[in-house]
Amino acid sequence: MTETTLTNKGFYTDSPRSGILGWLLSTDHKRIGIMYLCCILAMFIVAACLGLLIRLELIAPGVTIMKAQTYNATFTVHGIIMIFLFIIPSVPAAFGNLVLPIQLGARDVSFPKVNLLSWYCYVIGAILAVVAIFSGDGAPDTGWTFYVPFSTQTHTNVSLAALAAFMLGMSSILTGINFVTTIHRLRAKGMTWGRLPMFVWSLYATAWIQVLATPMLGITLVLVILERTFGAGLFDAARGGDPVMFQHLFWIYSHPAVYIMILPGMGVISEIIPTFARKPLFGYWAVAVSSLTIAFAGSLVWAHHMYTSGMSDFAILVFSFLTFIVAIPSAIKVFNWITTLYKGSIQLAPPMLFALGFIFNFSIGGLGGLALGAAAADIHLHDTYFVVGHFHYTMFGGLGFAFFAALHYWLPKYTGRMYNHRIAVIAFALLFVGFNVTYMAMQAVGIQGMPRRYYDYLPEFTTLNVVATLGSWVMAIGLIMMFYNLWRGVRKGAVVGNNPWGAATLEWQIPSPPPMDNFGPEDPVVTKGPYDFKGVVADEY
Amino acid sequence: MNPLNNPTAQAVDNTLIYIFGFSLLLLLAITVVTIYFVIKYRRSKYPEPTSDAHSNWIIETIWTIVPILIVLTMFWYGWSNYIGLTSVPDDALEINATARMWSWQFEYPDGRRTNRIYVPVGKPVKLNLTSVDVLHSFFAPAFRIKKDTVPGMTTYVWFSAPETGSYDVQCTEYCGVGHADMLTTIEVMSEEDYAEWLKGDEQKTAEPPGLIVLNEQGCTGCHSLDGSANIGPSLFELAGAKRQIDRDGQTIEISIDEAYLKKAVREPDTEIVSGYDAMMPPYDESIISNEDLQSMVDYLLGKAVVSEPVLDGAELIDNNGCLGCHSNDGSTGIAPTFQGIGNRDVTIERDGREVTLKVDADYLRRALLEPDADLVKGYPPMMPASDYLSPAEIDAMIDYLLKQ
Amino acid sequence: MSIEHRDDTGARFGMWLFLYTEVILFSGLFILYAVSLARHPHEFAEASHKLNIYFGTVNTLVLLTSSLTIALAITAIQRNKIRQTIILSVITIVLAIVFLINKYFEWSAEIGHGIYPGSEHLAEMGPGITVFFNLYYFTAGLHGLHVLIGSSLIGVVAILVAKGKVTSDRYTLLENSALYWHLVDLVWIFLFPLYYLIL
Amino acid sequence: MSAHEEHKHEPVPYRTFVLIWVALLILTVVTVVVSRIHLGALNIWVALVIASCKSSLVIFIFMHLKQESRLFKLGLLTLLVILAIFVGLTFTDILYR
Ligand code: HEA
Ligand code: HEA
Ligand code: CUA
Ligand SMILES: [Cu+2]
Repeated sequence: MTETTLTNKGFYTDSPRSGILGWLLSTDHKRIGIMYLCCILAMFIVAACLGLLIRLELIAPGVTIMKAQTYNATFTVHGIIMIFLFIIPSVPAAFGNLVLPIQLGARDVSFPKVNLLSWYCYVIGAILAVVAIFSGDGAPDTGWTFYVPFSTQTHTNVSLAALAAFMLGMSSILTGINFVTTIHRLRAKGMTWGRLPMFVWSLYATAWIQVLATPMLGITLVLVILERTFGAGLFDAARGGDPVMFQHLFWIYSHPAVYIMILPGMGVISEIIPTFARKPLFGYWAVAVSSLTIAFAGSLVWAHHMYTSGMSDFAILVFSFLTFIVAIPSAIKVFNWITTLYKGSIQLAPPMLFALGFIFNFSIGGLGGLALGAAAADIHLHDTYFVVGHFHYTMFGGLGFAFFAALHYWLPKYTGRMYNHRIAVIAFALLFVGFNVTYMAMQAVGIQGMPRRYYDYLPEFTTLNVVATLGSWVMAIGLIMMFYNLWRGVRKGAVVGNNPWGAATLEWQIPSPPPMDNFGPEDPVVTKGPYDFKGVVADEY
Repeated sequence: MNPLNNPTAQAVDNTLIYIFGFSLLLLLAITVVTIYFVIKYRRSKYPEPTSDAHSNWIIETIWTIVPILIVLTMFWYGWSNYIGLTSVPDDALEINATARMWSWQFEYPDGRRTNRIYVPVGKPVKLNLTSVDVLHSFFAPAFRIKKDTVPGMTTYVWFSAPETGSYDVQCTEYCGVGHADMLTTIEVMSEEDYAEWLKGDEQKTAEPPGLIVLNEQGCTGCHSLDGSANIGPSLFELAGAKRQIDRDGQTIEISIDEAYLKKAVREPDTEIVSGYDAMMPPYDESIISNEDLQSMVDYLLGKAVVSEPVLDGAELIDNNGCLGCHSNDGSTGIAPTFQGIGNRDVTIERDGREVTLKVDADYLRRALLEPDADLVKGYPPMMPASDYLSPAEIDAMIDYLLKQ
Repeated sequence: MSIEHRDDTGARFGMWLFLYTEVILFSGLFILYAVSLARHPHEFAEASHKLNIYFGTVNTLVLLTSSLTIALAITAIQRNKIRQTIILSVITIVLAIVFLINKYFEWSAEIGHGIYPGSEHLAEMGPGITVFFNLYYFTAGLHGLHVLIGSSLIGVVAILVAKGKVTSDRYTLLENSALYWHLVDLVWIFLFPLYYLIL
Repeated sequence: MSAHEEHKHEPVPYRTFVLIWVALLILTVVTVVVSRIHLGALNIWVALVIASCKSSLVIFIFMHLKQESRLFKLGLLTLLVILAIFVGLTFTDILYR
């Protein structure tokens, strides 16, 4: 630690066990959070580079840098890592663990040991995933959706990958159980439901989905493994099974999963916007309830991924209808965020920039979702690059940006140091521009009819693919810049006080980085709402 | 997506335009308002917020109701147009499409198999889709139609092309290595060309009278002419063939001759080929005249001057989608190339050990019928067995390949 | 020094949440069952006749009784009757073992008849029946696994009770393993009629 | 909201448990008997109804749900609703295909 030295090192130093074991065996939510954060970032970088490779292959028709089989493995691994190892645990497991208990005024989650266990499940899952790539007869090549009958026939290492996803689901479930219980049982005195920060609300909704949806993925993957080992034929038409049933079971989890991905992001945004507008979140209850509605309605729409699968037209009618209903709560959130800005005192600090970027990208992604939700439109768009564009807009432009916003917002709290704002802004600009170029081009080429999961494409799609690839490079530069800047900030940024942003939730009233027991000897007592900024001043840094 | 004036494309485009239009408006509104607020209420101008309004039930209900209305219109528009994609005109020409790794096969009402779709202009076409292995999906962007092909299930799409031309078809359900190469086209022809094309193959098979009788009488409904099994015994290469038959109680072996055949037609139940049930109706003169019977028998015994339907190996290989994996030009992609296969040695893996042998007819036959038995070294076992082909067709293919 | 903080209700609630996940896990198989039943009702009826109803019924009674004993064990520990608690838990475990032995005989009988996932005899019996038996084996197998886990859990807790680690005012562990055991029972309550009894 | 206002349940008397157990046994016998009478499609529904009765006995008495706070009961309700949705919506496909 050079120049301005940090006097208190909070939970980094005062731990019962010192050294590496002090981390690996720690049941402290902050340390577990940090461990999650490191793994998740590593995973993101790996998968992101795979994304770059995908784009490189697609810079021109025909085989450019890899053959078909390699390409299939690449996007499969890219998808599996991004979904199960990056985006699903990203905000809940990393920032949820870091922030949630403190925001509640608790000293830890309800089941600290279970919390550690869930981290180990994550690590085991990650290891299995990596092993699956480099062992057996080749990396899985099923796409992250594991559709049967292909997944039961291919000779690649699908079973192991499925097992990995199973462990990761386990980890996600344990986190969910922990959060629901914590939010119900460990709120500090005076922390009424009406005073919960919106981040907590969104994690609460998320946790319920994690508990009630994830096991379905578990059993589905187990069935795939059994199919491959016994050839039971539960999904094999020739033996009285039904391939479409697999898709039902898979999406029963995987659609709600997309809300596991986005809800925590929305929570982050709902924290950042009020802070940097110094104004209470507009329509607190509307936003809180809309999180719960999304969580619930999200479990009603899974088959909108199956319009062309050969399922009944009646089902298409029902699911298309429900799909549009689920858009409403998201719309409400967007409107409330924007109104919060009205007559505020807005500071465009890096976290705020990412938050605004989130709103823009997520709106595009979500509105694209509406096109996909409409029966007729989806017939054309299904499994084209429009879908790829849609989910990158929602997952990367949505949750990804929210995750970066959270990094810029909370890292100073948990490291006690501030990164360089100018570089952060430039990085954001590059990332934002590059992002939109890349995925706008993908959506466009999708509308033209380019199917996804193609290593080779018809010549008429070339231009837009080149654009997308160039965009991904801009994005890459932006990202590298951002990571570099954050890293430098963590190492030797200016030391910050308790509350650099002038935020009103509990975590900003304790030292940064927080001490091991969060609040010192006696438990905190909450007397005001989470966005009541009267008398809150930002400390200089 | 070049806007086409064909019914299915219009149905989809209407929906797309409506939803994208609305989305664009909403997005613009949101973005503009946000930017306006961010600039107007920047902290340098307003160090403190000038209002702490934190809820207002009226506007909140408004912007709950409005989106509901908007999305409901979108939903209805999407659904009502979807109906158009499912309701096939009655006069539609029906073609059966079979997807397999990694090629398409289309079967016409007259039983002709092709690997492209040839249709007359302006005529509604209904494709009945199915798959023999994994999921595939039939996607014709120009017509905005897409439907998965599911093993053990028949799905369908329909379209109608107002202009002649060639339109791309892509596979949009991930199905393995060949997924991106599983392309074909819809060839829309003018009425005349289509009529020509239909005749096209008939000239090839100048049908001998005997065969015509067989077809007229519907014999071929139960008896195949190419050796493939069916309800009744096949009529493939009967001349002098030996058969086990049940004659009054005991099974005896006879060699097929004219007398036997005639008896089998006039009074089938007296001599039944072992293993088959007595179910064939007797055909007397009133149904099949003696001349016809004679020509039929001649044909079956190969006496008639038969211009056998020439089976073109090259065409078979093309139509059965072999080229989805095997190349003709020496490039090895998913599978070994056909170039020079006729005279080259292959190293194969037979139960673990590596064997090198010369390519010959029975090697090729094995490769076609039980591909996984002898795998060419370095290639994954993924080729489907071609046992759905008749022996005649297999022979034709092998001959062709050996000539390479 | 992460603050261990005692909250029995919380612990129980967490356990219930975990049970929910277990229910969903099994529900996947039950959904498949429902769908397949809708598609081949006759084959299913035929196949279920091949299952031995006596094994099924006996096992049902065994599990119900074990549920009773473990429930009684809770009352016992609440009343601070340590010996009774241990005895009751042990009985529960014994019953669990009886259940598994039963299953063993039942399955070996069926496997003897060449009925097991992936067997060609099963394949010959035609689509619907294959599905029925595969589902039956997977569901019952998963359930058997839970019986194993549950009983060993109870075993551990029983030991803790003996050691005085689990006492009349700190018995959440026992309560939670009991809850888990009841779940095992619940699953069987549905599994039994659906697989053994449908005509 | 901390451990101190932790209220212990009254121990449930042995008698209650035994009675419930008897009830469960009887219900089991009933299902078996009923299933031997041919009711066609009705059989499955009868079986399910009885099974539901049995499980609610187990849940409310054996598992002490009766004594737990409202939160627990709401949780269970949520679970059941979700399950109903999963099954119900799946059948919008299966039944109309
Ligand atoms: C974070 C993840 C995430 C999120 C939040 C969403 C959100 C939505 N998604 Fe998306 N989706 C995915 C991730 C996500 N999706 C993934 C990964 C896939 C592909 C999986 C695969 O096949 O590999 C997918 C695929 C997918 C499909 C299937 C496409 C296909 O394969 O054919 C559909 C179809 O209905 C769909 C719909 C929607 C809808 C309606 C929403 C809605 O929730 C969106 C709601 C948001 C808004 C509506 C915008 C914000 C509101 C406003 C701007 C105000 C104005 C709005 C109104 C007036 C309505 N998504
Ligand atoms: C959160 C989820 C997420 C994210 C962030 C991304 C990020 C990216 N993805 Fe995505 N992608 C998926 C989830 C995601 N993806 C999923 C689920 C699929 C479906 C898979 C399937 O079909 O089964 C998919 C599929 C997919 C496809 C379609 C493949 C196909 O169907 O044929 C493509 C094609 O362009 C693509 C590209 C990219 C690109 C270019 C990025 C880029 O945005 C990545 C940006 C990052 C970089 C450009 C690298 C920056 C460099 C670093 C961060 C290193 C820094 C180093 C130090 C700090 C030392 N992805
Ligand atoms: Cu066939 Cu993709
Ligand atoms: Cu979805």
